[in-house]
Amino acid sequence: MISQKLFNNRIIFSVILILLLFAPLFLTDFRLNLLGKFLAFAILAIGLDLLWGYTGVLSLGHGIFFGLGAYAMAMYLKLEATGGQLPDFMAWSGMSELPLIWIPFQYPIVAIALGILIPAAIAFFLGYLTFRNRISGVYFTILSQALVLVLVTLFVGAQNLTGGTSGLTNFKTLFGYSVNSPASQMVFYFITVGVLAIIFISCRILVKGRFGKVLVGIRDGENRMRFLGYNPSTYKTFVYTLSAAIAGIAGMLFVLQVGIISPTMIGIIPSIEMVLWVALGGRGTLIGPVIGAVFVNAAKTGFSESYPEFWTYFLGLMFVLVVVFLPKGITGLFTKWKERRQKQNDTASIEVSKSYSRL
Amino acid sequence: MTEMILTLFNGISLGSILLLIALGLAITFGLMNVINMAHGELIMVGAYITYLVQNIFMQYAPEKYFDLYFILSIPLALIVAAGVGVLLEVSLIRHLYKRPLDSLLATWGVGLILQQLARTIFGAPNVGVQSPSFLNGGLELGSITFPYSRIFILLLSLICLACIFYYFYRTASGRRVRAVMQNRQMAECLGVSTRKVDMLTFAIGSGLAGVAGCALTLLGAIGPTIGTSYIIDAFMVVVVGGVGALFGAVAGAFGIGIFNTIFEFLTNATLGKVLIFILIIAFLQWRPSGIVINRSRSLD
Amino acid sequence: MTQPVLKLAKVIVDFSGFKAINQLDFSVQPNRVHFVIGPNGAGKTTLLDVICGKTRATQGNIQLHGKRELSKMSENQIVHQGIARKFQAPSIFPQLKVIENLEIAMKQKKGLFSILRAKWTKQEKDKIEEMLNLIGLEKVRNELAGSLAHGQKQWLEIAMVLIQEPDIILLDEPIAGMSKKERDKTGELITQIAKERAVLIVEHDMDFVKEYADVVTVMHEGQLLFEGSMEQVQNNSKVREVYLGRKVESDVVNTGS
Amino acid sequence: MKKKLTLFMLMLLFTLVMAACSAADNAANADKAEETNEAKPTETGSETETATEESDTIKVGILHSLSGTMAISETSVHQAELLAIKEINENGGVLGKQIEPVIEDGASDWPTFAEKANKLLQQDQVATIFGGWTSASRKAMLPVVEENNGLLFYPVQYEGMEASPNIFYTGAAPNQQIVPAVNWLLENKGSSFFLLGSDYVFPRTANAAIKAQLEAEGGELTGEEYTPLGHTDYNTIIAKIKSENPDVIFNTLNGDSNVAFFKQLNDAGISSDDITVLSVSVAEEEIKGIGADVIAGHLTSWNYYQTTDTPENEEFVANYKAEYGEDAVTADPIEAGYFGVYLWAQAVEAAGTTDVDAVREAAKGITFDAPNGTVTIDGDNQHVYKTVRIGEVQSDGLINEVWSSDEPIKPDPYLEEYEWASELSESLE
Repeated sequence: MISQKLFNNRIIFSVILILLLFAPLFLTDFRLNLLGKFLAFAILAIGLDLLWGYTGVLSLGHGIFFGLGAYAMAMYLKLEATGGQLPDFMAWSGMSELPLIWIPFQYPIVAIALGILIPAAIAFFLGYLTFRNRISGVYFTILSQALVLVLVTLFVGAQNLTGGTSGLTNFKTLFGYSVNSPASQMVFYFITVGVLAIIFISCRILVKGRFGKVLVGIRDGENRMRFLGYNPSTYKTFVYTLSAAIAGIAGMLFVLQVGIISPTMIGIIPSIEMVLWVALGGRGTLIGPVIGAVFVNAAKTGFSESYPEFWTYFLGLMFVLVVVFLPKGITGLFTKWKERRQKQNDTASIEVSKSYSRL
Repeated sequence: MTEMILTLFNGISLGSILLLIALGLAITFGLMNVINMAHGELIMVGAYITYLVQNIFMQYAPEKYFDLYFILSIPLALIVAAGVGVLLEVSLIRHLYKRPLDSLLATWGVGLILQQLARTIFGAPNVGVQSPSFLNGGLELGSITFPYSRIFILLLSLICLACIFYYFYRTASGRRVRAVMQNRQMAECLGVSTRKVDMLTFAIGSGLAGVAGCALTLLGAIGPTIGTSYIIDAFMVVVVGGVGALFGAVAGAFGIGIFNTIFEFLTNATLGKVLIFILIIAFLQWRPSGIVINRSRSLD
Repeated sequence: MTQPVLKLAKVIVDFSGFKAINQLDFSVQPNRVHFVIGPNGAGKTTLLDVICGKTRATQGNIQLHGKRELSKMSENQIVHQGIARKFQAPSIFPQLKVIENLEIAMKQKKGLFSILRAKWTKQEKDKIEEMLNLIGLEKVRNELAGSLAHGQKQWLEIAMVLIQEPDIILLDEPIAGMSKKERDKTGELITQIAKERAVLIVEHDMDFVKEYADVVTVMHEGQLLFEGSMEQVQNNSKVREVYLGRKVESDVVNTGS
Repeated sequence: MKKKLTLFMLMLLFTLVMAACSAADNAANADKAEETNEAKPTETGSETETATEESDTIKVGILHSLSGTMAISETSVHQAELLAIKEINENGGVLGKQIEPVIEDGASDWPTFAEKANKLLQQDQVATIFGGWTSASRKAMLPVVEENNGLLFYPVQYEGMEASPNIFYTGAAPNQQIVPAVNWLLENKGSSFFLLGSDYVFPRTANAAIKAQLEAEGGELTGEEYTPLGHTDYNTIIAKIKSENPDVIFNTLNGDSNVAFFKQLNDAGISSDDITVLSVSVAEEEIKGIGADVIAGHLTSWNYYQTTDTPENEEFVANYKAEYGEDAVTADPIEAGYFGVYLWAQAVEAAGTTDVDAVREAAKGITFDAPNGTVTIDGDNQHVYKTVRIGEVQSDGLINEVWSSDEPIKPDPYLEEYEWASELSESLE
């Protein structure tokens, strides 16, 4: 039974991976770029689910970690575009030389490292204090929103450093190659698929091991875990930090493919949307958030392209229906379906595997 | 000195606005544990009702009675918003009482739909509501002007607060509500219809949002996104005050209001906003359960 | 007399004015089944709480093996000193399998990095196997703990406490809600595990106390009223006075004696 | 069991609806299925490419925020552009073909503007895009239109300091709105200024220029405040203004904040007789939301008002009201969006093709009798010559012109003509 389940999951994973790898053959450049963006979101969703689905900590502030990663990459790209000169928005704001905090971002390796380290450090700092003081549940959730408000307001206000509401855009090259050419976009797509696969597999190893069981223990009974000798705040801080770092990576991949980052992408509303991806896909599974992120964003794009004036109705309705009828998300539907099929007819097992290949 | 008085008044005034928008939430979120992200849209309902009543008066009522529209729209906003709240409770939220975080997600969807609905009905641009003439101008004491509209909102929020306290602590119906919120099984055993109480409580919370929407027409823009600009502030107030404590919400609202005004006065609006949220984060580190703490004996 | 495993000296627990425990001196000897009884509100559960760190002592010392001071430690540190507690309501993890419940409970380094690196050892597997046999849940090891019967959940929790290999086990009403058969089995289990460690139990069921107690402590209003064997307790006039003053509790004592 | 089945059917139905949604848009179709199902690819991209060549319509993109916070302003521009397209189509279209608008929603989110612009240019192969409102949305679209060599007509006044070869700017450059307004105020209202704006690129850049101008021309700066976008409580700032007591408040607040500011200014007992506010982002449409009673008597600076007295405007206002209701008002950005479509259509006629390079070449010097008067495209920077008008808000919510430049002013996005601005523009070189 168990080995079969594992086998099935592995098949799903491989099928999806192969489809993603061959997607460039079927898609136009524009659509491939969109899919790449969705996959960057999927990476973030995995990290968010590690925190919410497994550890039971709901953060409504992951946009900010995503944003910090994205801005780190964008700052490097911007400097590369201006050839190390002062970016245009700084000049308007009356700056005459490159501010100190921009200097490290001239070097791509440093920029990438900081794009992971800065979100991780902020999450560690806030998480360490908050979890040590045993702030949990909705209090933490609101706290994470306050963090978003603080940082977004600062980002918008410090226009001379961050480009304000406009954010950073108009990039030209990365390592000397044009970032916007279809060829580099293809490369970015494959990098995203690769990173997604690596993060997915690593997180799977994490949650399947003893660590994952401890996380579930913390989710279902934090205080009981204390009396088993665990210090839940250490674990929560770690997962929060890890998930912030993953969000940072996702942000960097986002900027490479979308070519712009602005405060509208990192505020309260996107942060809530990120949680919705996980909820719709199915929290507490790793494949769920991936499906959720791609599904919700594809639906959003699809609806808004077909019905630009009414698409928010569809989106809102979708959230309501899925939450009410599918509390375990889309993956919950498949598990249910599979269970039913197996109960109904044992000989139908061939069909079941067929239905999976349609995933 | 005058500056200090004025800043203090502005702080109290901001606090009263925060209290008004958070009062409904303190009931639906604080007492019922429903994270209603559509609360902002219920505020919007109240604001649009005021707009509608104004238009009707403009068209049909003689000019000298025009100002009455505002007095009339307060109860009307309360009723309509409460009605929308009941609709929401019956159709959606009652299925989600055991899943508070899911209520957050579903009501977020409801919020999106209501916003778009407002856009379809009233158009995307802001609509204008003319303040009644008796609220124009202000009370002049020495060199300081206290705008009547601010004083009115302060009074309105205090009246709402008093009504709620009276209802919850002095009436039989209110006691039933408190009984259900504190111990559902026990109340059920004693023959209280928890279904009705849930509906009623949610209706009260929603209705208060409607009143807040009505009051906000005196101060700012009335458009489809009016709710989104207030909802987060409202949640902050409830959490800082302490979930489940009405008195906490009062302290939270005036605390945030006064500090925010002082910060803004000393620095600027952007920095003031940053500082107030940093203060909230720091405060919650110090008092993780808000100003007023509800003790619980259960392990988790 | 041997050195006590655990010694409380002049402990006070003050809940904003109400002293749930007042100047309590109390000690636990090794290898004994030690019951704590007393009327409601006597401070029995608070006593367990203050030992395991759930509640902080306002004043006083709690020492393990005569040297380590527990009152300043956090809950998880106290566990690692060798004190394990079972709560009144079953506190297993319903979303984990039986075997996984034991896996995370078992004595091991429980720091973040140790857990991240943790691999199954032969020793660990044997130990869990042994424990499953002891509580008779070897057949359901791969079921979710949430699907177990009430008694099974209680045993699983006792096993989770045992597998931490503590010096002292704190049990809060371990047989509440159990059938006669389950009670007997639990009693045997307690006798067996007391061979290697001290067991401190809060219990209301006097039959059960009488059958399995080595030492009984009676608490009243946050203080130690009397300590001795069950027989001595039953014959003590102070105890009778306290219990007979309260009708409900006195019934319990009567049926017990 | 039955319940589960219905549930499943419901879900299935839902997926079907979704599939149908995407099928409605054939270009989106193929990869829509791909994204949701990870399978079943059927490419239709090539089909669309040939379609643009052969079909008898010309596709143009309309890209404004129809949802989110910016929808309050952008929806009307969107409507004006559709009106212009309708009128052109009724008069035979362009190059004998009908114009087919492809509508997208920018959703008040700048990355979405970039994404949708990309979609319009690559997927729909539109001849041009009409769209944007905020500077941020324009800056988000700029690299996209440049990379794809597309066209964008941007209809809103802005801070200047930009001239992309792929963008036509039909709103006012700073020298067609802000600079003359400051001059006029210095001459007519007094010399002490208080600058109030939302905290983003337009107010900050505009105020930098205003400060330089004040310094050069003997004005006095008494204060400068910025509030976060969406700020709703102006009591504290009004208190600060009161204590400074300036002659003029130069207001660059955006959107909703204007409503809160004017209402609360009025409540504080400050009328236009005490301190005059001149706004550059408040037009007839915003006045409807603010309430004419609280803003009456204050000033604005634009190139167009609904009351502007030209025969073209009379017709435009009548048509707009006929289309969108008697209550609808026209305003500067609405008009700029409207005549932008005509300018593009003329350029296409002149070029004889929709090819971007040819259209851009043909557009140089093109003139059109717009509702605000004759507008001419300046070939050097692709902005337009426009007449500047200072207006005073009346109690009926319309704006009455109190001063106008007698002729259209040449656009100068980098403020090169002004001595005092040399430092500002130099820092950009």
